[in-house]
Amino acid sequence: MPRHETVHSGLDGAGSREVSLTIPVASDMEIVATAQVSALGEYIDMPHDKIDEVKLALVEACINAFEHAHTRDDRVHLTFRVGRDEDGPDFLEVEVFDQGKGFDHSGVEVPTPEKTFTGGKKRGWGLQIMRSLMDTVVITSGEWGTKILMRKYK
Amino acid sequence: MPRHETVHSGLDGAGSREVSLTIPVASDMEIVATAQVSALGEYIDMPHDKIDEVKLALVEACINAFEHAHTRDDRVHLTFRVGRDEDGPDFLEVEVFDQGKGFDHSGVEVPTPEKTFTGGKKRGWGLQIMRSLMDTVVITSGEWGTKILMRKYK
Amino acid sequence: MNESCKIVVERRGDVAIFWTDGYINNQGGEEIARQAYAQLDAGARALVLNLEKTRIVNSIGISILIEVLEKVMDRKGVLAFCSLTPTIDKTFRIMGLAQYASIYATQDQALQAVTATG
Amino acid sequence: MNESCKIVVERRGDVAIFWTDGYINNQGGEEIARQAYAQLDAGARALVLNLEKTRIVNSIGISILIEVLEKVMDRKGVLAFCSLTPTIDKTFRIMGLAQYASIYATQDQALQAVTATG
Ligand SMILES: Nc1ncnc2c1ncn2[C@@H]1O[C@H](COP(=O)(O)OP(=O)(O)O)[C@@H](O)[C@H]1O
Ligand SMILES: Nc1ncnc2c1ncn2[C@@H]1O[C@H](COP(=O)(O)OP(=O)(O)O)[C@@H](O)[C@H]1O
Repeated sequence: MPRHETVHSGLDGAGSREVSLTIPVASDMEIVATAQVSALGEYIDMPHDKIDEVKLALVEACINAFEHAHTRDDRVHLTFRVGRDEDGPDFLEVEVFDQGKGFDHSGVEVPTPEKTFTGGKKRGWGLQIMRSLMDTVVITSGEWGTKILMRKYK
Repeated sequence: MPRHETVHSGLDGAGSREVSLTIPVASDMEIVATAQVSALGEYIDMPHDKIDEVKLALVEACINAFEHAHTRDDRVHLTFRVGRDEDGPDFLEVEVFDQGKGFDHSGVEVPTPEKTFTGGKKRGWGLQIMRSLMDTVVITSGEWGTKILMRKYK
Repeated sequence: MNESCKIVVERRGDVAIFWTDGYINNQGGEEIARQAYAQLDAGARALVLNLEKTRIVNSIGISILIEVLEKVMDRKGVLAFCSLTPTIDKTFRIMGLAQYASIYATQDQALQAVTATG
Repeated sequence: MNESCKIVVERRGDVAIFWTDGYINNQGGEEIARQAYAQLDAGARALVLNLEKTRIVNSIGISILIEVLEKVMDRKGVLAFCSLTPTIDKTFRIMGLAQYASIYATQDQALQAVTATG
């Protein structure tokens, strides 16, 4: 018997790199959640600027859930996954799930700098920022709530 | 209607400062989990040296669950709470729950430096380190698994 | 709760330099706005926001900074940013803040530019 | 996976200085042990472990460092640690490592001490 048992290798199976985090609907909890992005981003050696981009996308998704969703459980459920496409680079995936009222994202007006400056409508940039900073963003929403699935390659 | 809706205040209700994190039984996931200790420790302005102590206690509890518990779900379930005793200082509480085989902690031999050096038994320090670094440690264990509840005041 | 943004302001002639430290969300943005308007009321003509110690500005924070920018422009003042992280710079460009405000790599460059437009 | 500990070793006369960077767990501990034994085999008499860039050493890592210490003492060598965080220092004291190895605040102090015992 070896004297120092090693911990599991961590390279086994698909589910083995999935971390889930539940945060309360409360101010600054979106920042507490970004710590997980740093930790997993560093785990796959993602460059720091890209980690920052994932963090901001996560912050935007969380504050949307805090502000708009009116969640039934007063919580936001996050799942972080690290993985790799076949022969591709590693990625970090973030899923933001709220059990709120849902919304029709196809009906959301796309913001522009012009409307923002001359039109007086300053808000409405969250989804756009997520799409700009992440490689893929998939939104599903219904009466059950909203799920934002975002992926960024390292 | 104010133009800038504020996110919820975060000071409401007891459950509002509880964050739960589930990690896979996989190497280095204990380090990924410590990111939550930093984030919540900074949230309550806990001094960095104390945050480091909570991190190590968490690492020890996680690697025990990885190494000894043989969990049924291949996961370790962590809950972090920040709170305050009446008129007391803020605390950070960490709960480490595994659905493993359990153990009788009253039967665990208490290590000493002498046994470690002359006796050849180098391991067996995890629980002792948790008790030394945290203000309170409560262990409950049974056939359902093990729960380590640890608290540190800031 | 040290997540919230700390702001230090220094007045140099008719220029006010703001150093932020930490997350700029709605509260942080509103605090910057409050102090910016106080500086304008006290005669400042140019504002330089040094975000060196800020790593995240959320979209609500930026929307408030855009309001500050508009108010500064209304008063024929100048607003400049400096020391942005690449992600903050990118977000300012996405939202168009970069089209209306000037962004400089360093505080020295920002100060030189706002002084030249005096 | 950059959680794992990086180790840089430099030989100065019969002293080998080890700089660790990152988490010392079983793998990190075993890598230190491997390189420590290689240095002893290559004639090093004293080992200085500078942990300045390590913030966490788990109990398995420490148990391996204790084995290294015993092996060094068997060979009449010297093992010294320096630049520990308060938490690592505390843990080394709890486990008794501090009773058998010397711990110094700085690398200079450690080098001076192991050279004096030459
Ligand atoms: N999780 C959510 N639940 C319900 N509605 C949402 C959610 N996320 C976004 N929305 C809706 O989509 C709109 C656009 O969101 P966003 O682009 O982030 O801008 P903003 O939050 O500034 O309005 C919101 O105003 C809201 O109506
Ligand atoms: N989560 C757990 N599940 C089952 N057994 C455990 C658990 N944690 C600790 N133990 C038991 O308690 C013993 C002492 O643990 P510890 O003090 O951490 O030292 P070590 O892990 O080095 O043996 C372990 O050897 C193991 O038998």
